[in-house]
Amino acid sequence: MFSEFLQYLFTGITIGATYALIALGFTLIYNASHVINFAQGEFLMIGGMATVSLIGLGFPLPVAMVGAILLAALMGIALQRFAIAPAKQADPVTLIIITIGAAIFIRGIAQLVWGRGYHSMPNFSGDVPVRIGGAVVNTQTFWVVGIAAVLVAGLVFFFTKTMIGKAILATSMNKVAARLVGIKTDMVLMLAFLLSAVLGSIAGIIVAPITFTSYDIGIMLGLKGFVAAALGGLGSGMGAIVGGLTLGIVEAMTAGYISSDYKDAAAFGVIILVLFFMPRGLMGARVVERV
Amino acid sequence: MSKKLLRRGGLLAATLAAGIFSGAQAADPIKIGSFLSVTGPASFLGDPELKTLRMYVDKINEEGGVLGRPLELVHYDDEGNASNARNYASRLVRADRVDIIVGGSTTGATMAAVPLIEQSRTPFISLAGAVVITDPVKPWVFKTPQSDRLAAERVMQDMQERGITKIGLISGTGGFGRSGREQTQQVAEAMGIQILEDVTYSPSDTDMTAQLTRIRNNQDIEAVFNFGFGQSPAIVTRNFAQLGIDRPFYQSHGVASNSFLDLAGSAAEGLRLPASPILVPDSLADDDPQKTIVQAYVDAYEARWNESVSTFGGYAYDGLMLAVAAIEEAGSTDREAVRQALENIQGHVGVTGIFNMSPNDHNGLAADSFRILEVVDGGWKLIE
Amino acid sequence: MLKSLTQHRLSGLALLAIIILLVPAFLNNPFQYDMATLVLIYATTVVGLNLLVGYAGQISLGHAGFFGMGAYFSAVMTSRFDWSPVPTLILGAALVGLVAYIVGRPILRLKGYYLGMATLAMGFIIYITLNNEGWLTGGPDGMPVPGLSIFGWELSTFNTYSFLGMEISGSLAWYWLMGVMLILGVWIAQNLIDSPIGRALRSVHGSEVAASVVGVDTPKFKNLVFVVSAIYASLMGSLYAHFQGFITPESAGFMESIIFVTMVVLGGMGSTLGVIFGAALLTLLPQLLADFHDYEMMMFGLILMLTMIFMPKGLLPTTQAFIRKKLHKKAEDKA
Amino acid sequence: MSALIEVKGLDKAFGGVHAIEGLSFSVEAGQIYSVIGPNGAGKTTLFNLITGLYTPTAGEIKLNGENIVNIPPNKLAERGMCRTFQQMQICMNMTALENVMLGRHLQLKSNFLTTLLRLPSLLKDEADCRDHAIELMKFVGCGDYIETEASAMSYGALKRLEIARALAAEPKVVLLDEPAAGLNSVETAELEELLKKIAAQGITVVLVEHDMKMVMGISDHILVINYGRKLAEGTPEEIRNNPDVIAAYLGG
Repeated sequence: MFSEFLQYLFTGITIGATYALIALGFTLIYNASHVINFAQGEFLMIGGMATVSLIGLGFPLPVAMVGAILLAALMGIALQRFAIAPAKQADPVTLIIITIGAAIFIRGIAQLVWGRGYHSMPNFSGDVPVRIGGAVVNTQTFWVVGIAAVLVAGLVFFFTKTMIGKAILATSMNKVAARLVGIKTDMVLMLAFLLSAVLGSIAGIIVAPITFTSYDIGIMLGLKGFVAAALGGLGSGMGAIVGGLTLGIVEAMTAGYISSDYKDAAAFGVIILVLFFMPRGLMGARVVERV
Repeated sequence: MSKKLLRRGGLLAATLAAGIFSGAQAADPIKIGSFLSVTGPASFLGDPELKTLRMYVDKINEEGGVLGRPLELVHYDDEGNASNARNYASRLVRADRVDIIVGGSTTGATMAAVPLIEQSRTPFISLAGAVVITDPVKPWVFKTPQSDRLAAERVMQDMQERGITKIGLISGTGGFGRSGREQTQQVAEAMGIQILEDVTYSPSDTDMTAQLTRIRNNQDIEAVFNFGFGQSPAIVTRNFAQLGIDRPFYQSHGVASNSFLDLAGSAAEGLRLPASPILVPDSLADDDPQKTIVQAYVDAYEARWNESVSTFGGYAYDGLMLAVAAIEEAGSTDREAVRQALENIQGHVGVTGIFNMSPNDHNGLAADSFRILEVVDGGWKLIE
Repeated sequence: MLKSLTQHRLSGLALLAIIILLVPAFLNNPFQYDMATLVLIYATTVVGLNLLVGYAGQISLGHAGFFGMGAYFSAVMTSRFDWSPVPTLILGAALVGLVAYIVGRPILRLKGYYLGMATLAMGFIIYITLNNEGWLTGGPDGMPVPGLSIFGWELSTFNTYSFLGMEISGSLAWYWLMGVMLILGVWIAQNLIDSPIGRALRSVHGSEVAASVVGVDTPKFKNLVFVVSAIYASLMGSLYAHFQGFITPESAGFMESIIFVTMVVLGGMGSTLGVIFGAALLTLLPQLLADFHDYEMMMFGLILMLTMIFMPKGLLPTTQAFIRKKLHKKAEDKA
Repeated sequence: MSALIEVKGLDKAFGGVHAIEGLSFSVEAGQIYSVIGPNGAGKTTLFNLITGLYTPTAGEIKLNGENIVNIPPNKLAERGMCRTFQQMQICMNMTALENVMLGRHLQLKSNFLTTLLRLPSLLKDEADCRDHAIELMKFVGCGDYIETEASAMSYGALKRLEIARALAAEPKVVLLDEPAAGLNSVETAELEELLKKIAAQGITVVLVEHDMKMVMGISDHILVINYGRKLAEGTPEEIRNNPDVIAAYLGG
């Protein structure tokens, strides 16, 4: 029975790590601009689809990956420059709708360029799964979890040790003050979107061998990422990771032990319950309202 | 800026005039209406269906049309959304005044349009699978794919031949999977097959390992049957292989396309499914009545679109050909006459099967129109 | 004179009534009536949602859940238990209101995106339930809904009726019925807004702290408006189900919720007439773009994005501000 | 006669930092009572505690002899307590008049049904409310702004508007958080007059203020806090001569 549990746990961690990466993308942009970017899932799609199509054109996997990440980065910048920046003063809900419009637009283009089919990508290292304590684990799982961990470590380093990272943090805390000490907040915003796009596209690439990829894969994954980010507490990096993993594990456990029919309902039930007791998510700042 | 906006508004108004306000015109061409899920979660159905319709409408027109009149295809994309389907059906019958409708990629889209189409008394050939579309029979509604019930029967017949009596069922929570699951449960009961595990996955799930683990750990299960469509069955297939479940594996006709093989890769090796002969034109016996017609469709489709065929495009081919046959038989586009002609079609050889319609059967296919295929060496093999 | 007329609180309502009366003159087939009727149904729904989002400033990303609950309550009760449609939809609205009341109390304590998240989760749970309980709801493939019969009249878009000696088609009858519903919906919404309750609601948006220190029981008012908007959605969901003749769980889905909110934001939050325009635009746009086939999705996204970037306050408020500025300038030029 | 507001051993900690620590004092009815102290002394926190926006970590607060800890702000308004804010809380989505009418929320008798159907009783009620609000706006000197959108008003006018809104609730006690901040000397003088007029109507005024000249001029009683603790208390005269206060203010 333990092997069963272990199997569910690994399944949950694999999906959860993906959710965590997407949630981190949400967090980065939220921190810099207080925008919830509903086009986050499209970065994932671009990552996966561009890699597949570049491989199709005969490029080796690493080159294709770099190309896809660059494309996503460009899109991140374009999204900030042409869609978010011009509407700076708009209401948060308006900004949400803008990002939804952007997501539909990107999807519409992707569908024209790459067609509507699903595409597969080979595992990075072989199709033979590994057995751990009676559970079977896809080798790609290690890539997903490993790369997620490396990215998280990189982000921690970036935000605590580099000048630019600190500038982003400062801007998220107080835009005016950041500007006063000479931080170019516009640049910072652009950087946040770029980073978020890079993160999203990497997530899209590493999960593509597990989930396949298509022009509309971003809708559901993006949504789950938002759920994970809110579960963990918007704006908290740690929260994004905890939220993502929790969501993944809850889904896998429910599917395994209770009812696969209500797997998603259970995940959504958990978030309502968490918010009921912790109105700012698991790790959200306990902010006291200033009046 | 304001001028630009105005101009944009003008464009919009022009589109409106062209689109919605183009009322009935002189009925010179025969209007074939269609609403398909060309985008959205069911795009793998709608996309080949639309390509097929376009291709053959062009072809028929080049060859002089039907009853000396050209065909005109009026098509809308319902994005897999049932209420869109209903609205486009309304547009087709009320604004475009089409003579016949060939469309409805999914059961949900089809059923949403049915009440309206029935009331408007327009012949309608659906391309969706569930048995509810034609059972009970609705006077104006026909369909070309075999019902999911037939698929379940065919699969379980094959299981019985292999001596399998206890199975695990996994299905998608989308319309196709839900209906298929229901039919499978009923057929299983009738045929004395026990379903020991019954698990589901949502169409957007990216990993079904948890569900399959439940099946794997039930040692009594002798075979596994997956009823679903889209990319999910390919994920199920891969997870199935990864978990090393060493038992016979069946899929439904919902994955009968070569792109499924591309997605599932070597994990698909050895699995079986019920399908139209469209995937194995070469394996058909030379005297098989479907051989030439299947071969011709496959060649034409692959040459025109540069991609491999799927069963789904075949449904549209049959739908269009049945419509043409009925109009020719009726000698006009008079709706009641066309409806009656459709209802009385006998021995119409299509790519999906041989259609024998009757007032009690608006599908007209028998279970033997499904062939059991097995994946061998990365390709399909006909199991006789 | 003109000024006092345009400033009267019901001038918008009068304008709306005139538009509704005039539109049929431009419609020339039943399909167009179909679309116009749908616009009216969605417009009434979002007039209710606007009370919550536009006036009280509380976002809901799960409102289609209420719409779907109303629709399914009517569908199930009238088709499986032969209930009469009109009492059913009223009872359905009452039940949905009760559900909203119970759900609203805990989740409306949440703020901003967290409230968005909780309502989204609520909507999803409703959707998943409708999807899974196929024995009752027909599952993902949906279920047929009987026509709307009022006092024994079955209102079908394919029939013709004689009314006070006039022949009117079923399509037109549906259009008038929903036109009256919209007028009624706007009138009630307007009454609510132009009242102490409306003021309290707007204050919750403006400054929740200020509202509470002058004695506004903010949780109560938030819950009240949540319930009211849910009732609007439920009633319209029921009518939608009868009108369409068939429903699927998608009508309760996440995308539908997003579309509702988009109608509000696109038209102009807090502008009752504005959100009606938003509803009309988003209902008709797919029909307008349908002929672009492959480019449809891209164009839809682009239009949505550009409109919100250049008209962040929404179509109507931005246009109004633009006209006011122009008039102001003209007046200045004269002086 | 017991005190109108009585605070005993009040304590408020934010994550280990004590913003208010062991504070006790009482406000007599009819007084103009001022709370002063250097920046960050905890004055606004104190107001937030009294008006129910924050929950104390320890201690008790009584209004008219009844404990009001854990009672939400709207219930306190029903008991006759109203306030303004240092960072003004004006509903910018409404007109000036509507903001003041909002203040009369508790005085209105409308219910849901009369509202939905817009019955005559509601209209009568609203008309009275409007008249009263206009009167109040004139009283605080905002008579020129009646139909103005709040978002279009000047800072000084908004300050007075907020006071009008607080008075509209017909409170027994108003707590004003830095009403003179950002006002010029003419405006401050007007404000001083206004506060006196309010007190003359029998409304107790509790004030947090930085403008020493004004505080000394109008207060009956002054409380000085520093680092969340009481530094001194007494009449303006006593405070002026208190060496601790002088030291604190001169940065000693």
